[in-house]
Amino acid sequence: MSDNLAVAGRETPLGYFKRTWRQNIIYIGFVVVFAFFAITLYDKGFLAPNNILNIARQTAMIAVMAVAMTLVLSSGEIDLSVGAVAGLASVTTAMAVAWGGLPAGIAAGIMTGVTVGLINGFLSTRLMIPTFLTTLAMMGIAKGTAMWISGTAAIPVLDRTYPAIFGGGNIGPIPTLLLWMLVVGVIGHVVLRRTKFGRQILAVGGNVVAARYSGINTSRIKLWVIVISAVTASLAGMLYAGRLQTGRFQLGEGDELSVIAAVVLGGTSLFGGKGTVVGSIIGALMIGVINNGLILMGLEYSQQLIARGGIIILAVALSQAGTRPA
Amino acid sequence: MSDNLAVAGRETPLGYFKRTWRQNIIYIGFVVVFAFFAITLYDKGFLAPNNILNIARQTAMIAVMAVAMTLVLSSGEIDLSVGAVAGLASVTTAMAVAWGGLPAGIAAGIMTGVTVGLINGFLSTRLMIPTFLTTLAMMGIAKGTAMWISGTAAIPVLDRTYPAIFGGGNIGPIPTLLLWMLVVGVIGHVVLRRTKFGRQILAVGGNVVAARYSGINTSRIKLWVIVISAVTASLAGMLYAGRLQTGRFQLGEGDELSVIAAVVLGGTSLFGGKGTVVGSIIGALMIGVINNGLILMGLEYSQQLIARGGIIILAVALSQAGTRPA
Amino acid sequence: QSPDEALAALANQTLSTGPGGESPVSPSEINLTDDELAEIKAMGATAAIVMHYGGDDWSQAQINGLQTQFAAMGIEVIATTDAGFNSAKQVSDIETIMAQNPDIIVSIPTDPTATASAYRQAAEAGVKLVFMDNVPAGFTAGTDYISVVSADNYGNGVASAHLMAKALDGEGQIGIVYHAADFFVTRQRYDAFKATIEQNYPDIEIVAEQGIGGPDFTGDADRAASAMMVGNAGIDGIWAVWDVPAEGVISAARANGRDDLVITTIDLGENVAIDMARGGFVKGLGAQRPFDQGVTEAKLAGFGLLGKDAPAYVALPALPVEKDNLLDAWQAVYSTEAPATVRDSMN
Amino acid sequence: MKPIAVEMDAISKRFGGVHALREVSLSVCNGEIHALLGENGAGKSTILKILRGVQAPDSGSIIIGGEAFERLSPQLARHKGIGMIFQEMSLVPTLSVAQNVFLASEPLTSAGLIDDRAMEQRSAAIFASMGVSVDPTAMVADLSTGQQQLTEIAKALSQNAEVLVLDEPTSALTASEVDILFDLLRRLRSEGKAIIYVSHRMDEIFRIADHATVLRDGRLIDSRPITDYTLATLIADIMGKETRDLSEFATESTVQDDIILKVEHLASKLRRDGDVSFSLRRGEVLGIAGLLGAGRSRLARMLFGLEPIASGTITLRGETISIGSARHATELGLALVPEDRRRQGLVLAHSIQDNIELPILKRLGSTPFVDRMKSRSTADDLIKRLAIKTASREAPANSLSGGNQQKIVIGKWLATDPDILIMDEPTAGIDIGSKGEVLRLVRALAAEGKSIIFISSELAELAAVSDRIAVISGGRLVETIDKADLLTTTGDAAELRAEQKLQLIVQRGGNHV
Ligand SMILES: Nc1ncnc2c1ncn2[C@@H]1O[C@H](COP(=O)(O)OP(=O)(O)OP(=O)(O)O)[C@@H](O)[C@H]1O
Ligand SMILES: Nc1ncnc2c1ncn2[C@@H]1O[C@H](COP(=O)(O)OP(=O)(O)OP(=O)(O)O)[C@@H](O)[C@H]1O
Ligand SMILES: [Mg+2]
Ligand SMILES: [Mg+2]
Repeated sequence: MSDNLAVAGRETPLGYFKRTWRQNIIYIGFVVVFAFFAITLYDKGFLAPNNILNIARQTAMIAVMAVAMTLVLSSGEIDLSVGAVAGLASVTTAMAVAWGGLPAGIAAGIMTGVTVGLINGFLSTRLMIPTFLTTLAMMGIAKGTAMWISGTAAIPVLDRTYPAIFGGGNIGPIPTLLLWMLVVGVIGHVVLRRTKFGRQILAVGGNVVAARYSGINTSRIKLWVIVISAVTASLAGMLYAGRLQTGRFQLGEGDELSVIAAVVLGGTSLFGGKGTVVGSIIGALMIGVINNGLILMGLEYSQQLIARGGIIILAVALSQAGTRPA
Repeated sequence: MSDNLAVAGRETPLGYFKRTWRQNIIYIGFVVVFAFFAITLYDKGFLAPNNILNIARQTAMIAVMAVAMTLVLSSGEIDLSVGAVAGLASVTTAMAVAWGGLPAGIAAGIMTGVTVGLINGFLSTRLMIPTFLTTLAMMGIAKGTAMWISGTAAIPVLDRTYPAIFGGGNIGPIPTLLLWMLVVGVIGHVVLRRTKFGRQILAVGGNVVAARYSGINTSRIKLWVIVISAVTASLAGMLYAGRLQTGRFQLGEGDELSVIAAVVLGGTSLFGGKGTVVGSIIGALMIGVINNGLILMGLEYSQQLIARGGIIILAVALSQAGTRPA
Repeated sequence: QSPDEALAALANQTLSTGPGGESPVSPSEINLTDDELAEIKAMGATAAIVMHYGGDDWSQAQINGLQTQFAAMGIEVIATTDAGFNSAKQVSDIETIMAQNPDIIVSIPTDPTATASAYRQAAEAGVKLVFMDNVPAGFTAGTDYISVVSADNYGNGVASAHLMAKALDGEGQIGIVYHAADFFVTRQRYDAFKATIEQNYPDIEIVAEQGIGGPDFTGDADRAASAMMVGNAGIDGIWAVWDVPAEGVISAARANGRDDLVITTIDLGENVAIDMARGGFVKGLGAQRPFDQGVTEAKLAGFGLLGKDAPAYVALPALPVEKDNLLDAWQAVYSTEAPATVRDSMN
Repeated sequence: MKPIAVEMDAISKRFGGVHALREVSLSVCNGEIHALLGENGAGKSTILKILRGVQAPDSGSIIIGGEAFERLSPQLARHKGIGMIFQEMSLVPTLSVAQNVFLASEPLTSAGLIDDRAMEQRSAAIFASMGVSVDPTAMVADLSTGQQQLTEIAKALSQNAEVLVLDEPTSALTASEVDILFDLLRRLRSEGKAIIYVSHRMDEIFRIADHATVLRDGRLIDSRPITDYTLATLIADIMGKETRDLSEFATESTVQDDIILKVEHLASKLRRDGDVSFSLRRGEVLGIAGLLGAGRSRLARMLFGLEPIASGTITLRGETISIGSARHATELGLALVPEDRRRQGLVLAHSIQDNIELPILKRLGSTPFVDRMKSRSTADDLIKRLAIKTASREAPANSLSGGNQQKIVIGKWLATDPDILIMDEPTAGIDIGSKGEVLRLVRALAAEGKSIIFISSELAELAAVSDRIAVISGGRLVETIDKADLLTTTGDAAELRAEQKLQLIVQRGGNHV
């Protein structure tokens, strides 16, 4: 949101660093925060393998949604419905598993995402309603629907395989949630960095007119991105359902802010045209590490809130010290 | 978020309408929604003067914050901390009233806003941290602080004058809350439309580089806008405290989304450069009318959520039918 | 006194007292005669249900009980609202509902002080108020409102403490996941649990306490419980303030491979019931009787309509639930048979 | 007769109440460079955008390869071999140069992924073949306007189009880049490609074009081989009247004695090897010449407080000062017409009046309120004075043609009534008639005792308007030439010779190096 007059030409390494600090900030910040907790909490089990895996597990859903949100923000749009859609998908999946077993559950979860995504996309790209409004409206609709079809009750997932695949189990010592996060992250990274589709997303977000002039079908790109976001949110909902062996409308509630925060923290611009999937995942992990560390510190909930805000600001500000753009 | 190729020249009324539908959409939408409820709920007291005043009362805080948020979004920034700051201010005010009476309460409320605003502003304009991150962090800090200093308890306001001024009382038949909303709205409208400061806000949001090249001190403008937003949020918190005769950290929780929704619904761009205070207030009232009407209809909460989302989309889409930008 | 004896004693007594120190009356004493019922039906009265939070089985059962009984009394429910723990929203909800001039409002205040003036307006407009669990500040029974029906949250807190002690054989380390907001109902449970453990079980040590703020209470509880297990390797049990956070604790225990962890909580949700039926982590919980509570509230509203003298404070005793009495308890709580998911999990 | 590559038949297009095109026909042959001419707002860009498929005509048809279309889409046009360099550069600022060059036609690896390495190499090769140096890995947002224009050219060339449309490709280029571009265009012509070329620089038209089509007010005026035209008849066709050409501005010097601005050994923090010293007198027009990237715009930015200064002093009215911000600079009586009108000059979505109002807010009343009456009359004055073609001052800036946008940028700074006016490529995209107007204005300001720093890549106008010309090379001021030294004889021939002399000096980076 601030205007960087970046410097160009044949630049010095320092110059390069100065120009790209916003992309690197998250890595520095992450290391600083992690080191801080590793030192202050070394006797409280922060570095215990199990705790590290806990952080990964707790962060997985946010990270998965953050991957898709990176594409959404890169394309200059926003999706506020991800949290509610995750909740809805957890309910539809759980209900479908109860009704028709694993395949039905998976199909129901994915279909939820596709449906929501197409509605969001249609409203935004055909009726030209800003995604902020469509997805905000969808947030209410998805939450209401989830409450309605579940009667606001939790829908238990009794199937044994489902949780093993989605979020519950381990493969060897590695939680499946971690694998999901990695798989989605790698796919997202490759799509954004190395495919034509990803390049077009960045072009649409960077300058929609130029993209159209270059022969890019801008509304199709936006439609796809919106659908991908909804489907990914549904996947997150399915992971919630697997992890908690329950579908419930509240799962994922409020996640949209955490997800967007992770993405922005990772260096993606809210204004489009610039995005990094790896940064987003690190952003999500950083929030996870902070949440975990503050609880281990034994802070009260109110103090955690204050400290979390302070640490995020500090991490960003520190990584940036002395690199103020001219 | 969509690219309007605006049209110019000596235009026909239809052409003008087409070009400006996004500005007018909210008025049409508001009338449609209001008429819909007036007809379907005419026997349920929707049009009763008291109900109309209730809507105004319930909307006042959102509307007040929406006025400042219009300036914030117009300048190309965002403020996610308004809801939490309102909660914090309600607590500080209530505590100060208990300690030193009315003047202390007012001073504490205002000072809360000024402090928060300066911190947000400093971080954003000096350290160049995007306002999305600073104000998100501040949201946690403000909420945590409010919980902490109040011990998460409600702080009763026993003073008699305070609620009469802030939000509780009536002047003649008119609730003071309505007056506050009108006063803040008129000031906001005049500032944005008629003053040099307002022009500079829009220029900074429209093209920050061009604004700087035009000799505008862009970071000072942004700083001011951010401070104004925090102070207005504090005012909203003071109104909450007056209306409920209580300060509590939860007051205003989640309001940031309602406020931004009202502003965007009103036709202000999330990307800066375009804003209308009147639209934002109508946007807030529209949300208030929808909430009120759906409860009167006797819908369940889940159905209310779905219907609200649907109505917002319908209102925007209808007002726009046949006016697709070329 | 062993945990079992303490629990047995609990079954017939109510530990909470009314807002004015009133001693509790049993719901079995709240009855309407056929004549009275007919009289109420003839009134064509309307009612509104104003909830603090609608996101759990407890609220739904409560609403169910209310709707069932109101239907039997020929009273139309014209509005149901959910404030999401936000008192400002609840005040708005009450104001909005007043536009329809309901005869009855049944409600649970999110915050006794903040909502008082809105309830006061309703009372002054002649609306018959019946409260669940808690009463707005400065309200007196009989004049301002009809009655308050409590689920004996304190009693349930005590029950869950005894159940915890029973499952741990009276010794061990435990953690507490509480609601990080000054909310009457959850605060009572927390106070009761903690006091009971501290007074009765010197060998049980509370090694960790963590508040959660929501709105994702499951996720918050998951993170809090995970950290407790990491920070206190020897932890034996965790108490959660209601069933939704308890699900997060279950998930954390599962993820951390702590199959031996004991969880007790309050409220008989379907998921915790399944876990209990499977012999999982949840060894016991204190159940409220939300359906009966709703029915009782509706009846008391009828008292109000008739101008009949109502007791100021009605309380339903706590219901300690373990695997043994799970199916019966379900019947008692929800007035229906336990769902197949729970029944099938018993084996 | 060469084969017809593309034909546009009776194209009409309206924007609201504005008739941008009325039944205009255009036919372009293979192996031909076809100049499309007309004053600002004549409709050139509009018809070309229709050809490129990014705008739809209201009526008329487009015939490519014997196939008639009512309208094209960008994809279809591209498929049909139409490539275009847009006047308002259509680059994505957040992508690198190479990524922009190959946008939507990226080379892929065998795995189907984008091959960024190949893209960079091929872009580097294209730039090398053009004989210019642009870093393919640099972000477009970080490029100077000239470099952006080169990128845009490379992008169009990379597409290997059959019909290549160039809408004012040289407005930010200096003579040497123009030469390179022309060599390229001649080569393409010999390969049988059809080229449509738009420019307001008349000398370019006569050097390169085979055929000329002239539009005026959205109507087709004439279309003939270039050999049928003389400069005078062509200008008459374009303007609808006879106009005086540039040499006329070589008026009497109005330079006064007192030095208003003195700059010594100025170097930018972003480029520390710079060294600029000069002094500017009241009533003087100081021209600045240099190659692309020589640091002319950088000098302008330093003087206007937009770029930090590493070393050197600025003395204004005898006082040594440091200029901290553009705001400070305006307070000191400076004004800068920046080179990039879309990025630095205008809030595109805002109205003409709002844009003009920005730098003069201070003067619009002494209260915090804007004196809209005064603002309106200022805007109307400028619209009239600069002949800005618009329906009203309420029209958003981005609805104007490129040249008219440029006039707003000039206008908004004229309104500040500065003592020192810095103009960075002020005539880019401005038609020949208005250009005369701008130059006349500059001389008139000088006559009023104002001082002007005039940066331009078009040496003819530099020679015409300046009292002295400073040549910048590699961030250093290498030479200052008196106009008198350039103009040894009078008349048309001398003008050309002065220009050539100047170009020689610019190319060599100074006389004495
Ligand atoms: N998007 C638009 N909205 C409204 N009017 C437009 C739009 N684009 C062009 N016009 C109008 O159409 C007319 C023709 O504009 P066009 O850009 O084709 O001119 P041009 O010949 O390219 O001029 P220049 O030499 O200044 O670039 C102008 O009056 C302009 O204001
Ligand atoms: N706003 C800016 N801030 C910082 N650096 C910039 C800016 N604009 C351009 N540059 C960089 O400064 C270098 C020098 O460009 P400058 O504009 O000073 O030279 P110039 O001679 O005016 O060239 P041109 O005629 O192409 O504009 C450019 O290569 C570019 O990388
Ligand atoms: Mg043009
Ligand atoms: Mg330049």
